Amino acid sequence: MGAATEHHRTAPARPPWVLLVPALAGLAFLVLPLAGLLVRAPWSTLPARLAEPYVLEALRLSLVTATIATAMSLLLGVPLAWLLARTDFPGRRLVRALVTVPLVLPPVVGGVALLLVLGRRGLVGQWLESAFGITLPFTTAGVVVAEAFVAMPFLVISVEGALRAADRRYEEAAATLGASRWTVFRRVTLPMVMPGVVAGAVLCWARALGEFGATITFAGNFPGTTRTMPLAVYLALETEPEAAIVLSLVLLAVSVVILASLRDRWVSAP
Amino acid sequence: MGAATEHHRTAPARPPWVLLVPALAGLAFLVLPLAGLLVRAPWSTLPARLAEPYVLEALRLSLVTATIATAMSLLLGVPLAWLLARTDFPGRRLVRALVTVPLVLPPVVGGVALLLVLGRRGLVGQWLESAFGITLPFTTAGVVVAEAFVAMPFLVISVEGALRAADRRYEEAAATLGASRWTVFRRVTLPMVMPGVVAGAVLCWARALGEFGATITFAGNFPGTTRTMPLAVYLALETEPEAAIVLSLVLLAVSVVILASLRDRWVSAP
Amino acid sequence: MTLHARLVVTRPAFTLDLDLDVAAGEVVALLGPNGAGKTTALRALAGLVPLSEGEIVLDGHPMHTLAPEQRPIGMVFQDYLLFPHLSALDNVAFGPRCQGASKAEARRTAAALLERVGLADRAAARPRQLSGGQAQRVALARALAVRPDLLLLDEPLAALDAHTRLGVRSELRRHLADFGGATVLVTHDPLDAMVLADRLVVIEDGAIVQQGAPAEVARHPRTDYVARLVGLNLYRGLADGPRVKVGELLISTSERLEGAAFVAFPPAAVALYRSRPDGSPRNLWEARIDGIERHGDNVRVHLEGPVTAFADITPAALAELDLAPGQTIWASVKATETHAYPA
Amino acid sequence: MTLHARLVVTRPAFTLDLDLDVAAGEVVALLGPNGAGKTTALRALAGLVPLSEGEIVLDGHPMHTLAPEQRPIGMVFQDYLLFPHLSALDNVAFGPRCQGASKAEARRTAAALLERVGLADRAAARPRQLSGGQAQRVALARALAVRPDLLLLDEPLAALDAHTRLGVRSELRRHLADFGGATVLVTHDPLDAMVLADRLVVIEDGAIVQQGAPAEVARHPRTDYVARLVGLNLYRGLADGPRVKVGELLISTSERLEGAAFVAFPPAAVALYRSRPDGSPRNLWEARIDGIERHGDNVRVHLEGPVTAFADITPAALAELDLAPGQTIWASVKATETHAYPA
Amino acid sequence: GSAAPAGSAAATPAGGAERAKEVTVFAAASLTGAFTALGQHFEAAHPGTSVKFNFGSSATLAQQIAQGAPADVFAAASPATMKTVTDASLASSPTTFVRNKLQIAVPSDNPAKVDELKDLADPKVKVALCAEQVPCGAAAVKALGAAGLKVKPVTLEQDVKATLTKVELGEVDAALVYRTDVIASAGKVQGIAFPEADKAINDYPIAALAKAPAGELAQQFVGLVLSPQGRDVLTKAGFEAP
Ligand SMILES: Nc1ncnc2c1ncn2[C@@H]1O[C@H](COP(=O)(O)OP(=O)(O)OP(=O)(O)O)[C@@H](O)[C@H]1O
Ligand SMILES: Nc1ncnc2c1ncn2[C@@H]1O[C@H](COP(=O)(O)OP(=O)(O)OP(=O)(O)O)[C@@H](O)[C@H]1O
Ligand SMILES: [Mg+2]
Ligand SMILES: [Mg+2]
Repeated sequence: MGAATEHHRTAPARPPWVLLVPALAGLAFLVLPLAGLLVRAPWSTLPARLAEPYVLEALRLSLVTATIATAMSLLLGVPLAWLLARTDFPGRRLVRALVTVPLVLPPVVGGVALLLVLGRRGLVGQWLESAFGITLPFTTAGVVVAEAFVAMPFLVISVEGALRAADRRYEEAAATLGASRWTVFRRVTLPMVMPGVVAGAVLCWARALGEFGATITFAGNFPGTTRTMPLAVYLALETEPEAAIVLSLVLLAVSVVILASLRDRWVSAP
Repeated sequence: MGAATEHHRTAPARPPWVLLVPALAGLAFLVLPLAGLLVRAPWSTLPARLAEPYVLEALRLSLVTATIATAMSLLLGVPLAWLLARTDFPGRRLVRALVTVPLVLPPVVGGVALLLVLGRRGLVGQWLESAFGITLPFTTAGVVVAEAFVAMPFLVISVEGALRAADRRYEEAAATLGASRWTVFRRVTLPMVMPGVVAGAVLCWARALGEFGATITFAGNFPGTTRTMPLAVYLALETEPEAAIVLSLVLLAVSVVILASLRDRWVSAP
Repeated sequence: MTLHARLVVTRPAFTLDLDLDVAAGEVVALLGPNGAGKTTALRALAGLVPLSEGEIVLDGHPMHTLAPEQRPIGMVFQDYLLFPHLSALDNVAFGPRCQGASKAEARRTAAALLERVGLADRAAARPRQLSGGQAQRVALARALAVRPDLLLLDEPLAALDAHTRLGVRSELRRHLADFGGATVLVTHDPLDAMVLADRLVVIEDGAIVQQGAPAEVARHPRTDYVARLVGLNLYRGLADGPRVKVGELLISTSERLEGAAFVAFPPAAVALYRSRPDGSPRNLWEARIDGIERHGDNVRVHLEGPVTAFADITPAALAELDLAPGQTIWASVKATETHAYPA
Repeated sequence: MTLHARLVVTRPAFTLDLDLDVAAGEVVALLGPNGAGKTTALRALAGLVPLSEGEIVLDGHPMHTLAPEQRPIGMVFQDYLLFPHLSALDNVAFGPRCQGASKAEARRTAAALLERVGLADRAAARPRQLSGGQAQRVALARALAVRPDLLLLDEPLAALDAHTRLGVRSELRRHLADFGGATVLVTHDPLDAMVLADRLVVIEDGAIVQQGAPAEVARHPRTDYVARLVGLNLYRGLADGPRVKVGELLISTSERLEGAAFVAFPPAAVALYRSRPDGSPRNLWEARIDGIERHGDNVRVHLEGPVTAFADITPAALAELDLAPGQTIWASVKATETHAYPA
Repeated sequence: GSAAPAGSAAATPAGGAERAKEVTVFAAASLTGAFTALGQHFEAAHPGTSVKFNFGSSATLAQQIAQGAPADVFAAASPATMKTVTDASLASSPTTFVRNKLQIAVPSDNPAKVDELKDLADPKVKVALCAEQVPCGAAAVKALGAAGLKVKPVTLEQDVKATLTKVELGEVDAALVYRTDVIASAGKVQGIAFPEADKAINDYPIAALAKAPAGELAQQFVGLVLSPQGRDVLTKAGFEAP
């Protein structure tokens, strides 16, 4: 009975069927359409299409703007999540619901809304232009703004969820050690909810990377400055669906590689 | 010195500026465009437009499909998140990155991918039709599928973040009490990460509610069966942009009211 | 650094109402049964639980209006609450960093403190890699590192092994003697309380039931809880000269008192007999054995009867008397072994 | 329900290697300094830490191949780990529910157990609303509720107050006597170990250093840790008839031995003198006072010199001798008070 | 419009063909207004039938038809998208039923004082064009080519409505859009016709699909669109007869 060979694993760790079956079904559901794209992809012409300079240009622009938009969302969104989860003010529930507005707004309408506020004749944009000479539409900065507008709520809401699930007694312990609320946030709260922040940042980055409607409406579509991959894909879809699939696959491949290589590193820390 | 009136509050609880300023900036950024829409909205004709039956129809369809899509995402997505966070299998990092695919994929391409797989001539759809007589495209069920495809990753990733942040020792304690992994999941893990699940469900619901590209591509745009609010908004933009704003505002108002009234109830439990 | 506090905390099923004065350099031990409100009192002092009423004045300055981080306190929590993402060293360095020390400086302070609690070699470990006792020692070091004016310790030695406990206890004493601040210490261990505290405050159900110097409290317990804590049998009765009437029983004592009084005697002073003895002890009663347990080298017998009492006897005596739970027996105490004092 | 286990757990800076046999109905107390590996051993038995090597056989069936939830165990964790989202009652009812009891049945079992640990009135409270001691009692009830074959207790009484401790301890003893399973108990409290355990297993640094019946271990400690635990001074030396050579010092003993031997004597047996005395004690040495602390009603003096020792003296003697740390002094022990045994 | 109650409509348009008579029309989004009106005419003329519309981008609709969508009629905004359907032998002999002509659209206050095509070449004038891949973009390239002008737009929009929105909101000073769009904007933008527009006319083809579940009715709907009554509705919306 010694089972000498089995010493090194204690728990057989087989996931229960009742979880495994829906999990695999869910996975298949999310991944199968990708398989459809792969099957349809015009593999023979793929190298030629990839070599076209506008692909690299659009890809670079997409990655850069999505990353900047994510950074901006982290900067503004994490404090906002903290405010919603850790302070109590009248109307907090309403404010929290308002944060989800950009999620629900059809992206094109979101773009129109951004134009109404930040456009040349917008409420704030008007003043930005006359005071600072800044115009956002039709610029790369505009792309970042549109992407951040659409993607930030994902970050805010998932970080808020993580903050609510965190054990607040560690924050109390930090306060008794003389830590100001800012220090508590920076040195205790944030590191403890890091997996939640990373999850939110991933959502935010991916959403920004795939963002189309608000970007084209607010920032327009010009090669080199505002034509991101999704815009290139959409236009390719109009004339040569094959090319659209190739572009989508490029975007996917790059984002999957980036996410697969980065995430475990961030997540494993705490 | 007695400060007799101040007895009942101990900590003055003023949030630090370094958090408050970016939080308010973030909030303004997310909410101001909404203000822009409100300013532009054609208030005088609003009641008349709202009375049109197609508005109510589209709204009802949007709410129903988004809710079913969220339920479906919960059913499949929470187990998937658990699988990613709690088990170890070769290629887990890749699988986790693949889950983000529908986020990055421009929704229209997502719709094409769904057609390629679940369409009448698709890889799986063909078989679904011949074996069960089920066709998904251009049906209300197709709307649910398109919305779930686009929205489920939000749920999966934010729940996975919450699971990673949770203290696993409680799960160990449950195991010593004889709880199977499924019982541990159901009675310990899930209640403890409930805020994360709620946050994920909110993201998922809101994203499904605002979903446009994949829906119009996979499910088409038929009044009554597949024309959700975002599709109605798109069509209104073609004919009367004012109406588009009204429709967007209706969608927003309803979702904000629903979220504001539901969330605290769910979140306050644990 | 004198602390003067009146702490009132109201909860649905529990009310804490406490006057607490701690002089500069004094160590007050808060004792009491589980759920008496000791942790609640410490948390109120730290500002983690709002006062329903009352005030906290440290050295003449009201402190109850300050946020926890503005109070000059150091606190050790009952379940440690070490930051899971920081190493032991960085946990200890956290406080000094918050007080503006440079990183290097804070780490130096922390390393010295870890050294003192005997954990220099575990400095790099994360809390989850520490054993329970190690974690508590790190928590202690973390609280000491902020050089507080008011030190709040919730069972700081509970998880330590006998050996370490001795060392940390002396270290703690030395540290407490060093700084002029006030210390409030919660403990269940009478020995810790006796060694570390200048004064004991015993609370039960949110209110003070007894306080005083350790020896005084030990000698004159006023509640069952305190009596058990110091290992005495205690009764409250009505004294009439050299006798105290406790329920049905008249207990002869060596003191002469009038009116309400306590009588106490150690379990070792109780002698047991199978049949009614015929000797000098004046206090004799029939009792039923409710339980028997080992107690150190001796055996502790729980007695039910006109009074509830413990008797400590040797294992040899146990074997000889052939006692078993449920049996009826005679118990006696010499009057000279009892100690009576006014209630 | 006999447990036979060989537990080997290898960590970067620590190795546990333990043979543990517990007979049916036997209670084994695992003692050892902080970080010795007690919790690790319990977690290995529970299957929460994988064995690097070894086996766990319960009643002839290998158990180390089973998942934790398949092992017939009950466990109390050092930091309780009560489910924060369940009431105290539902925490206790959790195990029975997992074993297939109906909701009502499980709650009835749970209510009965809460009653037993004296928490019937806190049944509806969430863990965060419980005091530390209350939480630990709920954890105890939760582990007992699964009627395990192997009960694993990590300091089950540490947070209990003296009064409750007495009750829970007797209750625990009764419960342990009731079921035929094996029990492994980790504790720092020698009293708990003596009262509850049939056998002590002392581990240090991952390995067993001594085991045996409590009285035997108490009488013949084999390491410093054990000696301190039971309150003795202990030395290892070379015996030559009635003397044992410990470092520089020759200690006369009442036993006659040859070869490696231990000598032990209680701190109370050490007498202190300001100047070299001229009397019968054969064992006399000059020592430096390293520390003085109260110890119960007495005072414990720490001595450095050819051997390190503790001496317990009365406060009166302390005052008379006017001792202070750093002072040099003479210490003596009568040969009849020492106790030598082979190492 | 043709709102059948949601419940009964859950049967796909294909399944409903025999029971209720139903025509499913896939039409370019720019036809939304005109075709909705035509649908009502058709239902009035054929009692007991209903017309269901699927409006979207022509390319998307073509994709859907290629993937087996149960469509009866396809009305595209460009011959190219119709070609993908005919190439797959899903329809034959499409007919051009309307044409659309470009105009210069400027904000109602015309801040850049644009009044002819060559003003767009001024680098100080912010111009929006449709992307080359969509019909209005292709037409714009043709028109500008015909005029021999080099215009540097600030954006190449994905469809004509997005281009128009930019003008409406004053984000650009001018754009090239269809006449129909200028009319639909109900005075929020000013349209300026220019002669080179005739060199860049966009044809809208329509066809009944080969495997149309509605069979005969599909042809009848195409007939209505091509009829004088249909032309009338379409010209009112700003389209030109072919
Ligand atoms: N957050 C809370 N909400 C409601 N009741 C609480 C809360 N925290 C503690 N209590 C209750 O208040 C009483 C006092 O608790 P407290 O933690 O102060 O006891 P304690 O003296 O520290 O006990 P222990 O020695 O067991 O740690 C207890 O009855 C406890 O159940
Ligand atoms: N997860 C871990 N990773 C690395 N080292 C660990 C881990 N857990 C414990 N250790 C180390 O292993 C050793 C044994 O720890 P263990 O918790 O078993 O001690 P213990 O005997 O229970 O001590 P205590 O009485 O203080 O609870 C300690 O040195 C501890 O620091
Ligand atoms: Mg407490
Ligand atoms: Mg331990």
